[in-house]
Amino acid sequence: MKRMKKIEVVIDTIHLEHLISLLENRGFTGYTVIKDVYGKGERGLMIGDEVTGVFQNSYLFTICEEQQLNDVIEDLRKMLKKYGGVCIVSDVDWLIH
Amino acid sequence: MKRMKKIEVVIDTIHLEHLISLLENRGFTGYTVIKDVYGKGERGLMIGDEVTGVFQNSYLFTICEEQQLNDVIEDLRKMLKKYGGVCIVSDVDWLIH
Amino acid sequence: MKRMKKIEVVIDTIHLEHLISLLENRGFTGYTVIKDVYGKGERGLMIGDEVTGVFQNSYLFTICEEQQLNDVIEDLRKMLKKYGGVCIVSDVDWLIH
Amino acid sequence: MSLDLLIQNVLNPVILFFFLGVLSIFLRTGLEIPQPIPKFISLYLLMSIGLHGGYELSKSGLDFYVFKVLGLALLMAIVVPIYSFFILRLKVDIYNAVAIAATYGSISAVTFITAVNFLQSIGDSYSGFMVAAMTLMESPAIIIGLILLNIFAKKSDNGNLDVKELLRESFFNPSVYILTGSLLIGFITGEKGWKVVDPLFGQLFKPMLAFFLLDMGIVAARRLSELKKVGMFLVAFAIIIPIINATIAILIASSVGMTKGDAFVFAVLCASASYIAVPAAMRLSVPEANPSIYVTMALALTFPFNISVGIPLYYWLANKILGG
Amino acid sequence: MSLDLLIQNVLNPVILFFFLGVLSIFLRTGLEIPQPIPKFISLYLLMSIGLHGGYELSKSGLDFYVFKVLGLALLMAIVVPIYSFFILRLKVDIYNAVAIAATYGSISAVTFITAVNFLQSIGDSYSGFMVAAMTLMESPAIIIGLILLNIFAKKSDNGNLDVKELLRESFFNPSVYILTGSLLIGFITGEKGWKVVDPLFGQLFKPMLAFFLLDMGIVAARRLSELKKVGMFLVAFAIIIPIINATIAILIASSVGMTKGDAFVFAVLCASASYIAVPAAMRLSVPEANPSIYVTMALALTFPFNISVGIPLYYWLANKILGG
Amino acid sequence: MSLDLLIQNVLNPVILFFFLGVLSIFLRTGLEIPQPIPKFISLYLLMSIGLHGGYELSKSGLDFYVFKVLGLALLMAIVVPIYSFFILRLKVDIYNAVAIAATYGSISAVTFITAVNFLQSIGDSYSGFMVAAMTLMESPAIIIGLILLNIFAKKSDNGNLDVKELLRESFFNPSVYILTGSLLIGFITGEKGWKVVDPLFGQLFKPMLAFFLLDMGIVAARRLSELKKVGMFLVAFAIIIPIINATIAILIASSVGMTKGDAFVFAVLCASASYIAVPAAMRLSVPEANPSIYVTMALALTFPFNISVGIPLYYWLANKILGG
Ligand SMILES: Nc1ncnc2c1ncn2[C@@H]1O[C@H](COP(=O)(O)O)[C@@H](O)[C@H]1O
Ligand SMILES: Nc1ncnc2c1ncn2[C@@H]1O[C@H](COP(=O)(O)O)[C@@H](O)[C@H]1O
Ligand SMILES: Nc1ncnc2c1ncn2[C@@H]1O[C@H](COP(=O)(O)O)[C@@H](O)[C@H]1O
Ligand code: NA
Ligand code: NA
Ligand code: NA
Repeated sequence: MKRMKKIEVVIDTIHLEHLISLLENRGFTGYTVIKDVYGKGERGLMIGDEVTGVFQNSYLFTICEEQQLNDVIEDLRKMLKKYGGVCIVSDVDWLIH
Repeated sequence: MKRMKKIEVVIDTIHLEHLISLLENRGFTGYTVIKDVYGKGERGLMIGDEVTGVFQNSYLFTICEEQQLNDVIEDLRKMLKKYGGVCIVSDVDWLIH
Repeated sequence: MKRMKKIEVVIDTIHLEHLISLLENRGFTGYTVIKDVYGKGERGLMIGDEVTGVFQNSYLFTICEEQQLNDVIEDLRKMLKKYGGVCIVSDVDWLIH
Repeated sequence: MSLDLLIQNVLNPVILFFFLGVLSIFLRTGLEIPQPIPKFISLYLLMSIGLHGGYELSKSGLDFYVFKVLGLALLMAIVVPIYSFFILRLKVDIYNAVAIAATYGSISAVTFITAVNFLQSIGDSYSGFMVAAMTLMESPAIIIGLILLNIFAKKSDNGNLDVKELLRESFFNPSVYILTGSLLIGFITGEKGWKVVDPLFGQLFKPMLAFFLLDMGIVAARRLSELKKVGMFLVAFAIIIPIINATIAILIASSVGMTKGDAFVFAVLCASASYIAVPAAMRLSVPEANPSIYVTMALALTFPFNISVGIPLYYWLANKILGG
Repeated sequence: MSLDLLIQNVLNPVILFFFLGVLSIFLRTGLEIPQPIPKFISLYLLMSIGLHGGYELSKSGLDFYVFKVLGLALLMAIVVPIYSFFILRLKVDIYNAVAIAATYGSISAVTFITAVNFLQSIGDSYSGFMVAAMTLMESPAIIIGLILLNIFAKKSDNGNLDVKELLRESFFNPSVYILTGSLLIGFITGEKGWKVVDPLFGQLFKPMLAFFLLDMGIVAARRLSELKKVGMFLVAFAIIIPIINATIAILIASSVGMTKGDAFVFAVLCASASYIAVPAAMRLSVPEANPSIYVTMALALTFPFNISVGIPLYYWLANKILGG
Repeated sequence: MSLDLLIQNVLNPVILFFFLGVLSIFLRTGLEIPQPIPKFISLYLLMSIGLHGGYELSKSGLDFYVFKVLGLALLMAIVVPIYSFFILRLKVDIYNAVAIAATYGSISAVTFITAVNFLQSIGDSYSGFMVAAMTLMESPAIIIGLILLNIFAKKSDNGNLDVKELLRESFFNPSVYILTGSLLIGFITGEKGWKVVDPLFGQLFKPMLAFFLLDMGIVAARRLSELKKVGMFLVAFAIIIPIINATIAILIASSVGMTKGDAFVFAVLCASASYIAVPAAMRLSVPEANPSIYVTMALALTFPFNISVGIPLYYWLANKILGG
């Protein structure tokens, strides 16, 4: 097993594509997405089942090296500042296979 | 980045509203919910796709200060005791934006 | 609260049943599943909304004792080697109720 | 019971799809109708019977006969859970007894629909306002159940029962609401309204039911694996109490002069058990009861029994007692 | 306005289901049409009007009258967001003014559909190519909004506006695309094609609309809790600007000799506000604006106003101005 | 091939919606039919053809001609994957060769449906039991594939092949099960049953297909980005092998005296490739093969080729060989 970082982001579904391109541009090769989750934060309730499609969140996590985290963190901060959302980082052990 | 606590709860979808009001009453301002997950625990299989709507779980997580965690933990324990479900807590770094 | 291990696995939905039987055979009594997530990894994009049902992932997590983790880890590694997917392990505190 | 009726009931694409669903689980084919399609079809079916019932009511109007039948429906919805509770207490703890009694005191809309479908296929008819009777019978059992619980359970943490919230949840649950609402809309807009909605809510009704029963077959058969948790006493209860309820219903119906078709439908309502509205309410207000027991009984035993054997049986009974 | 028209509009199952949805939220019944069913019905409705419009167009052909009306539609789609913007700037910051102006400059397809439904129910008619006018009016307001933003906002981080991407997102958003596509398919395949698709896209259209409006009622009423964020000025704007836009539209229509039915539909288009395509675009390109404001205005105020009071009002106006 | 046939096939709303879906991906409109709607429509289509086939069969009955054709169908389902495998081994590793061979040995129900739709639109007919032939042709290729694998692959970890589980998964997969089941229900309930289900499963069939093909267009075009993984040899294979299979099928059909309509449908079945049942089975039992290759070939190359050019081509061939 290898010590890695897990980055978790909740962001508007409408900005998910931006987030993914940001990660791919920084050389992230893997991620997992759960679409259409809902929640509440500074910008109020994201109802999730709107016909408008505007009040929906997505949840993404990616497992990466500490170095990759450091590379991307400032851009992530900027993105969240502009669009809202939440990002947390934690330590995990990755099962090498 | 700031050291925070991540609380994760799996609970019957039917009791999700209770859980959310509990959190909101304790001053939690943010959470994310994934509806209609399924699973297995002490009370058997939650099939998830029942037409009855009775055998469905939801998954909620919230990022909070350690103090908030301590405030809510006993009520959470009582709720899980009554309704079943599972709750875990871990350490995360929150990306301030 | 009790210190436990959280195992998270992302695997093809088509192999999810295998994963669950593996866990159940090893005496795991609880798990939670989120079906039909999507993502990207070594084997390319899992689009998630295919009519074929072949390019879909599922996400499973289970909270267990350290001992249980050790019992299952080698079989998990073999399974991921054969079928692809990702597995991470982390420390969590379990709220006893 | 004439075998003819049984065969006529079963040799119907709608019922056959139910059994196709059941068989699918035994053969482990992995066939499923993905959510939320079944929830959507269920909503559709409720809207359809509401609209159609309201339309029929707008044609026939309200008279004494209507109110008499509605009164009886209410009566049975109150009485059934009470006697069921005392029968159940012979073997079952108080929480499960309450939940099961409430389950059988309420009704199953899909069983009702299947019965109506059967009635039409053999060329018989019933009154449109029976939909109102059904709506009326959905909620009272929940209230009765919780009253029984408050009387007989020791007052530990049931004391903080929020009565107002409870009434709201009993009477404004989604099924009751959409049924009542569609009934009213059908009634208000009458013939003209029905013409607008008929192509979807009238013409497609039966084949949509076939679709839904396919799913019900899958869901019911999946539940069968939980049967060991239910136990012999409750398995017997799940088959016998519907027959008792139906018989009582037909006897009452005969004594007050209901038509044969209405008596039959009334019997089906009394015989059926709820697996949507009541379980949801019980899960919230009696979490101590085990849903694997009451849902399995209603869904995997009583429902299949009713739509295959029960419906022709009750029709045969109605025929015997009210005269062909 | 004649009360008759209002009642005729409201006593329609399609509209009543909208109010059933609204009431459901106030009674907290928990009724919902689970996603993605509403998205699917919304797609269905767009395909239906596209196909039907295309078919009608294939019968009538293209002539000067058609191009004149399309030109006017385009004009209003450009002018409305501009004057709306300056009215809004009296009280609202620049970002929200842009987003709201774009919202009201664009159109709501479901309002259009409801208007057409109303027209048919009172036995009046309109030209099939009005669907093309609607399609044409969906996107320009987005562009106008962003031009206004670029002119009036200080050039901080809006500088890096990707114009090409923006045009693509304005003109190839899902609604515009499926409308245009279905219109073309309906036009190309004509009578023969319409026969193929009619059983689903023609016959079931109205009852499907009833279904969809039930959901819209739920969604709109849920938004009402956000009304305090909107404020009195914008509440008034959400009711008054549609009436103004409709009146202007009818005056223009009258001056160029449009038929009464077409003038009415044109007025409805100008009066309606977008709650799908434009909010999605604004969310992407003007993240500083608050969607709780512009979506709530379009969805919880203007939409219900239009389908209940607005439609009969605009029809009455068209009648007055263009002569019975 | 007469250009007329090609145009007649393409100028059909059903096919045009497929291309609308394809174009949508190139224009990046973001249009999608959200899951699980496409899965549901796919289930609906299978039930429809099953029920209709069963009904037709109940009218025509079973005779020697029927069994002859079913036998030939079975034969082709066994032979096609074998010769495909050896052609593929010229360039492709054993795992992918197995998976691709199984894919092309099996059939695509939607291609079948599109062919039937084409046949009806030009006023020709086919025998109802061809649905049974299709059902029969779905699974054998999976078994053949795994037998080939067991013979030619080195016996590493394929040794622990669970034969019983495999047979179950081949023959009781959801598609085969629902097709067979609906066929039987249609057969048993005959005319009377068909009347019950016709409004949904008969009348709405073609426009539902339009809907589904819109989604197929989106899904197929999305796969096109994977084409570089497929490589020239396999791209050619995906176009040429269907033509070969169809030609062989028509020659056989002609030699045993099948009707022109049946021969055409038989050719389409042989020419089509599976993108649902077989990929799922291969994913489970040959995880070494790359699904991006075999799914892309079936979905993004063979399927579009067949429904646009293939179908009129095979019809033209059948006409040539079996005489107009
Ligand atoms: N403290 C939190 N814990 C968990 N999820 C959160 C938290 N704060 C925000 N979120 C999620 O992030 C989304 C956007 O947050 P915000 O931009 O603050 O409105 C919310 O809708 C939630 O789903
Ligand atoms: N050990 C565990 N790991 C992950 N999820 C669990 C675990 N135990 C229970 N759960 C989840 O919590 C739900 C309720 O648990 P229970 O009340 O124990 O039946 C289950 O259906 C699972 O989804
Ligand atoms: N680094 C990662 N972080 C998060 N999820 C991943 C990562 N790598 C792979 N996954 C997930 O695991 C699935 C299978 O991975 P793979 O077998 O590498 O293609 C992917 O489709 C992703 O959903
Ligand atoms: Na009952
Ligand atoms: Na407008
Ligand atoms: Na084939």
